[in-house]
Amino acid sequence: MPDKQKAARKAASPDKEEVRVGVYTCHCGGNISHVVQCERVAKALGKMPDVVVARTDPSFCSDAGQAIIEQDIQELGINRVVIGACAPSLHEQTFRNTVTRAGLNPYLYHHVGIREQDSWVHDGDPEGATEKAVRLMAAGLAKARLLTPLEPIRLGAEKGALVIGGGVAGLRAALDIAHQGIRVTLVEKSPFLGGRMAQLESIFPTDEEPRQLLHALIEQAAAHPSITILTGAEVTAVSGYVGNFNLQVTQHERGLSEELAEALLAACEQEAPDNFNYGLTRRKVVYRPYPGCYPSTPAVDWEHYDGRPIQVDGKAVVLKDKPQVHALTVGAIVLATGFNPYEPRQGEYGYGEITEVVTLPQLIRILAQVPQGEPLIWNGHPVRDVALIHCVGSREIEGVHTPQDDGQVNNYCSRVCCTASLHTALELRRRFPEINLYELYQDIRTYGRGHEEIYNQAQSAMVHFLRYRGEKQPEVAAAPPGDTHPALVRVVDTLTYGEEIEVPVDLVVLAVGMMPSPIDALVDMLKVSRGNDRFLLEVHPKLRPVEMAVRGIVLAGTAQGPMNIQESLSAASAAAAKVAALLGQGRVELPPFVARVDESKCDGTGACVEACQEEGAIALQTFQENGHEVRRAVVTPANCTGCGACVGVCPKRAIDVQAWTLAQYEAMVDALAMDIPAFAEAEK
Amino acid sequence: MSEAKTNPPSRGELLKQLREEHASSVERTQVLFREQRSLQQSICQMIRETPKTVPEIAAAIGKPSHEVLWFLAGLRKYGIVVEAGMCGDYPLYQKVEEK
Amino acid sequence: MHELKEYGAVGIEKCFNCGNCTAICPLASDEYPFPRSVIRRIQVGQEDRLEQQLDPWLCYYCGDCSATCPKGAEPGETMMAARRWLTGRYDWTGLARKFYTSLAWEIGSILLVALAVVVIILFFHGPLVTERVELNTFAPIEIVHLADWIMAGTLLFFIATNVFRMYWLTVLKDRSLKIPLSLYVKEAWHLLFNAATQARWSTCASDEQDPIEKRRKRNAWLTHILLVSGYGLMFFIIVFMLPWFQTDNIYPVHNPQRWLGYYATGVLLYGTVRALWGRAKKEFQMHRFSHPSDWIFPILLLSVTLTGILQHTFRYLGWPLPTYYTYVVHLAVTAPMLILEVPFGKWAHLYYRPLAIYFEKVKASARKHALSTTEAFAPAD
Amino acid sequence: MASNPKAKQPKILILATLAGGYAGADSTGQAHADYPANTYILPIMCPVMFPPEFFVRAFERGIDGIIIMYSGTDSPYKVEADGTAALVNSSYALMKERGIDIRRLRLAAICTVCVKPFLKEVNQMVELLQGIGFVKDELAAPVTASA
Amino acid sequence: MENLHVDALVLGGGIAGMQAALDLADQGFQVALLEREPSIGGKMITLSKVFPTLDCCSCITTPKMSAVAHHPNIHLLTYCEMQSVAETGSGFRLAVVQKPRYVDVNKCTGCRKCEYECPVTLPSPFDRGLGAYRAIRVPFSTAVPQTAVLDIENCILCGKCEKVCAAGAVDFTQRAETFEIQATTLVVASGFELTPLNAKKEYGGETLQNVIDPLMMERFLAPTGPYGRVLRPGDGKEPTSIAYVQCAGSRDQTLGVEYCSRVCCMYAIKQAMLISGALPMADITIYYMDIRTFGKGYEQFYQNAQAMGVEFVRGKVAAIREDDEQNPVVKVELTEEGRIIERTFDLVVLSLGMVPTAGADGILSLPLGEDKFIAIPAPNANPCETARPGIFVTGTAMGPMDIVDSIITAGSVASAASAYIREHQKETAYA
Repeated sequence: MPDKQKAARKAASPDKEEVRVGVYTCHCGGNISHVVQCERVAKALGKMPDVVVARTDPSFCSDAGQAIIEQDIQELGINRVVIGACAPSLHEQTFRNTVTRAGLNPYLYHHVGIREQDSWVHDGDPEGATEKAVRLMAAGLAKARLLTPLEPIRLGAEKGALVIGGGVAGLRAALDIAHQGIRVTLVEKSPFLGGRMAQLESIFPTDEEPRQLLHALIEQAAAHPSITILTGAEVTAVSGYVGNFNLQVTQHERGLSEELAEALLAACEQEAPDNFNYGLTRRKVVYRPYPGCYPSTPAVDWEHYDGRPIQVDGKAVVLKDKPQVHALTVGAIVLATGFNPYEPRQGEYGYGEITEVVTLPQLIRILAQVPQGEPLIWNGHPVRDVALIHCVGSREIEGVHTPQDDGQVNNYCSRVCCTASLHTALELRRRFPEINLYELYQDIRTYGRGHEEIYNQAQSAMVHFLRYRGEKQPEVAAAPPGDTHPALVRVVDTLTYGEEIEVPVDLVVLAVGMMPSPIDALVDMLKVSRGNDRFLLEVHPKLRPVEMAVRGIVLAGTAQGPMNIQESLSAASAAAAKVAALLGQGRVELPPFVARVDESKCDGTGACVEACQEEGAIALQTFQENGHEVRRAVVTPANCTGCGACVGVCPKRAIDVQAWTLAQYEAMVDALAMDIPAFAEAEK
Repeated sequence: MSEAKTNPPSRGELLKQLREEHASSVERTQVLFREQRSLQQSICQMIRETPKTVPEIAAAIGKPSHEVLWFLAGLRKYGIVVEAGMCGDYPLYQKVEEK
Repeated sequence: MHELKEYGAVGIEKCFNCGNCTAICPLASDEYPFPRSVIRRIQVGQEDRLEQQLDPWLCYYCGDCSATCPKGAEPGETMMAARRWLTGRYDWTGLARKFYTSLAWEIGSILLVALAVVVIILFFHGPLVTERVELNTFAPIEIVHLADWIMAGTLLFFIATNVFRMYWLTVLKDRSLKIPLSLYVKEAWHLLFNAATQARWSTCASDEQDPIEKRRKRNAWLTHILLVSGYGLMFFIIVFMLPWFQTDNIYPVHNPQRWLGYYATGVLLYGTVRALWGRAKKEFQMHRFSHPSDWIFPILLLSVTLTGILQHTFRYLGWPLPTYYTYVVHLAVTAPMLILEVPFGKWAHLYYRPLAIYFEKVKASARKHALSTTEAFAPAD
Repeated sequence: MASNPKAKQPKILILATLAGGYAGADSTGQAHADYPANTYILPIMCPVMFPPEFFVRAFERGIDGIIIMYSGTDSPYKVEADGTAALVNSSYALMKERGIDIRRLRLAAICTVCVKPFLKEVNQMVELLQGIGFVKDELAAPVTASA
Repeated sequence: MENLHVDALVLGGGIAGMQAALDLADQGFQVALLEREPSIGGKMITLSKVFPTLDCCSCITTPKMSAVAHHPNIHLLTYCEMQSVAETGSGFRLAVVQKPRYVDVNKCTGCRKCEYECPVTLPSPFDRGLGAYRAIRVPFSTAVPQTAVLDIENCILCGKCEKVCAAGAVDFTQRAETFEIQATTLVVASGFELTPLNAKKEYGGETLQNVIDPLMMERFLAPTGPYGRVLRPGDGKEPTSIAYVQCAGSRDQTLGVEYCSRVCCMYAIKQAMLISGALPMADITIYYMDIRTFGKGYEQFYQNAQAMGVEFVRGKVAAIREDDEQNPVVKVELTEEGRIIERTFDLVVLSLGMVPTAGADGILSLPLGEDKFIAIPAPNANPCETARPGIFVTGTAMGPMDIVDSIITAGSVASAASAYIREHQKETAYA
């Protein structure tokens, strides 16, 4: 394509040719134009120096809109492009591709956010918003004048991925990535795979056995030649970037040799709370959470093992944890760190105070321990009446609910609790036909395929429904001694015209929501962000729903937010597709936003080297020049993060971060500060 | 692909074929087109001088309001009619002056 | 809920309280937001609240609620069941409850009463005149009339006590209202008017938008009112004017005795056949879940009518024995119908319904009255 | 604006890191919150690239207030937290020399979803500037008066 | 048309199909995307703004449409209809008909001169029939490909378009052409339809002019909408009171749709918020049974709407009638109080649900679930595998879901399909 070559040549030597800027103000389908008067912005910008064309369009990101820009580049010889539109995080890449298609270097384009930071926050002040748009665009123009063509840094990418979390999402993601010929290391913190799903007994809407499904996955993963599974392991250090993350994984000793394992398991006497049963029961410190778990070798609960020897065959065996450190290099990281069930506050609905109050996950474990056909006994009483309270730790309202330690309330819906508690109610009905069941809910959210049917079945199974309002929660109280039932639930029932209804019960079940797993350390290491709900945050729910803002890190499953198993599987597979697309080629491109030394100005003061905190990013080197020895700073782009610590300290202003230069900022400040005669004139 | 000896039909033949195949739909559409044209003319006539609302136009030409609105939506889209302010809760429509 | 199911309710548990039934109902009001008001009380097991409700009686089962229910919860049928349940509640003897919840009890009692009638006649009948029809000789009119009066008295006793229970539960128990006696008198016309015209039912039809449905509903109402008129007339005639009616005189055709009798018989025949036909075909919403009690009453009534016609025909034909036999059968079905069905069975709605409307009106005007008096005494500000 | 000139507003420059404040400002937009329009947000990688002179220069050009919204200790850059604090301190020294009220430059740690803190910072600066006025008046005043 | 041989064939060019095609193509597979309409974009491109971010919808959709059109690994086939499918040893062979556009795609510049000249005006399905377009037209402003198409069934063959076209693109000699696509795997993304507006006769949909479906409201709210503002279609009045009737097309036995359509609560709340923006004086009431705002950020969105003054009333609307001024009157029980009200509105929106699009599943003879959507035999193991090996499903073809979930399932189907392709191609290579 001769046109493209010509344009590229032109762009390659911008100093020698005139700057021709195209300025594009997007209506964003009304999002911007409802507040900012885009035509006025275009008019004002059109009168500024170097601007060849200033246009508006309902949406420049559409195919037709992009075509306009391409056409301008090719036909009007535009060599700098400024676009005012939505946040750069959304469509900067879209337009980089557009200008590239038209033959222009992608870094000769600058994106100005006038939606999130203008029209959406100033809708009460259209005049102010319009003026602001003009100034921001003028600043963009000022920067654009100083842009230079750049090439991305191309690096080889490690064709391997790390999956953190060995629950259903992690396993699915690992398998899907491995299917694409990419090595996978799966790291699971606990000594066993399976995650939360293994703790369930039956899953909706198919009533399948979760552990059977899990085992199908685990078997495949364990047998796959490209998957390495590390249980009892945690990521303890991270460096690098997409394509080349360097990680340190610390793995606890399993503690048991294959031969001795069974004997040790049998001989062990020390006990600890069984967290597989949510602390309702106790188990040995040498343990298997459930028969058929993977790996099948028992593990040692290092947290609770007190170090005393265990007598086996007359020998005293002392178990020792010798953590092993693995160094890994991977191209991408999948976060499948899962969730924790919400732990109700002491006293919330009587939890922790009244022994008849348990959580739904606890109830599931309780039921798992009652043999089929036998009655349900709790605290020595046969259970006749059960109340299940929905939305515990979900849909909380600020000012109504007591905040948690971090001052926040969980104002999100946890998505699965409605169906899960109805599904459990059905299980109760099936096994204990005489039980009276009460569901206390705000809205029944059986949204999924086959879920409404579960609601219908629960109704047909004579489950009683009582509906409370978020602001007026039910109350749980211990019944006075001698009462027929140990506890009492009071609810203002909106279905019964707001009358208060009292339900005497033997068991109160709190359908608790989901909270993200405690992964603060990991979040800090990876520098990834979390949303207001504390779950990990995707870039954009529709544009890049499984990717995080840090390139090369993707999300799978409930680490991102509440999901059921089916949804977790989908999300995990979607994450795997992103990893496969990213690493399939074996190389990645990084933006060229790294420090660059102006050789003509640098005289080797070394201030930059002192200021730099990134290893191997900048160093002084000695050159021979015209017979003289000169010392100058030299940047190693792959190690430079582009923070600019070197820029501010250089007395000669000889170093800059490419595409983010100090001169550009000064020009932008000038543009923001100046009066805009052109704008004023255009108004006349 | 097709055999070499059968010549592709000429453009004229193809057009004739098209006309024959679609004779009935063309006839039906022509009836529709004539109705549309006369309705469009009477609407445009009404709002050439002063802008009017949908119910006003509908009452004047004796057509249901929703039909009139649909016509105006089309005329607006193709730049024949523009909105010209409001009359209470109803927008006013006016014919664009011909150049 | 289980109890109501014994009374024939279906699908109450399916109701998720969306309110569709109440909103579609042409008769429901803010004071009586049924069917849901009834369903909800049943769902949460508030028996005491339910037995104080007039709501079930205010429904005529047009079936719109059931037809449009998004969950197939059959609110109309629940209302029907609630009426049966209430009949059982009002009845202090406990018989009504037995009849509704046990088919064996109901049929057994009917057979028992029928048998009793046959036995009584067997022992006490007069001479059989076989040359000509002398019914009054076979069944001396004084005795029959006396039995008639005894029966009517018993009936009245049961009805009155049950009605009082109804009054106590639905009106007196509501302490929030003080009802001046004058209001009972003032609103009394509602009782008569509704008993006579079923005017309330006709609103079911008048609110209907769909013309076909409207016609169906209007026809249903018409059929019902014809049936009631025929029944009422017949009842009146045989209780109060039996000597005039049961006679061996053959009146000329233009005599009121003849044409009143024919009218009543005609509409009864038409009405019961239609009712049974509808139940068999299940063409209406209201006929899709027929409870045994819904069948038995029209069957009895039809049998009464048919045996009456037969007996009448035989008499005119001058066949003495068939006349006497059919007369016995006629009485044997009439008696249980009246004794059992009227105070304890389906036919109780004949008086509970107008009474409920009457109480509703009384309560409403009492409420209005209370409001106006408090307003009158409210200090002006 | 030319036809109906409003009272001139002070200008606030916000230098916001892409990993922190800039994303926070985007979140504020997504929440459709409201704040004054005389605020100009420029994305930066990390504030340490600016020498103190940059800020003084900006004030001299007519920027009345500057907020640096950085990511603090959550930054992807090792140098950001301490480096920025040091930078701001040396900038204050320079501002004092030039007679510029040091409250005109503020440092705030803003995360990607910090809507409320973002609004708080902006509104505080707006209020402050309403109180202390335009920077050009300050620069015009004799240095002795402020000392 | 030339025959094609691809790794994956995606059926349906809505958001799920586009995303699945992109995710497969990004992994290096050759993908064909088949769309029966003249443009890709599906239902999503007709929307105004999307929840919960309130991003302008075309800002999310159009770049994806553009990416599909420009992707080197994607063959975009619009206005094509699948006719038959045969299983071959190595995948599937499809007979596909390219319907005639009567416009040369390579010559047409999308200038719309022909459209302006065309004398026949027709109701535009893009605007749910409430807007107009011509017998020859570019289907909508952001269509991809940006090419005119002629509706021969509603054409008077006057030839004006041919005359005005500077590019000489109008071509009446075009005929339907059949060609063949061979694909290792098929991805069904055939999407959904709304439950019919007249599904519940008590609501008067289609007979009452001012009772509309939610996609109509989307068009009114979109900047390119038929009236350029929110007006009621009965008489062009700007509505000041608007009611939303939730579950008007779902969770109702009498409609034959017993499932929850998942999106209606959120789109109603979103539209309510957008209407509040467009018509600040308007009263908006949402009648609901259960509010189901279960997605990420959705509950907050619901709370925001409540704070903005949108009224939420629990009660299923039983019937809607019309008063003398064409105003719909809603009858409903306020279930929390036990009161029955009749309230008059200017406009009523029936929050209709989703039913599957008829078509693809039949030709592919895919078993359906009880809800008539394509059956997924093992949802908790392989959430996008159909009962036929090698055929996958994504988006709303597998049941109601919102855009976020559609996009996730598209990513998921890309993984499942690519694993299948690799496995299968390995096998056939050995064979």
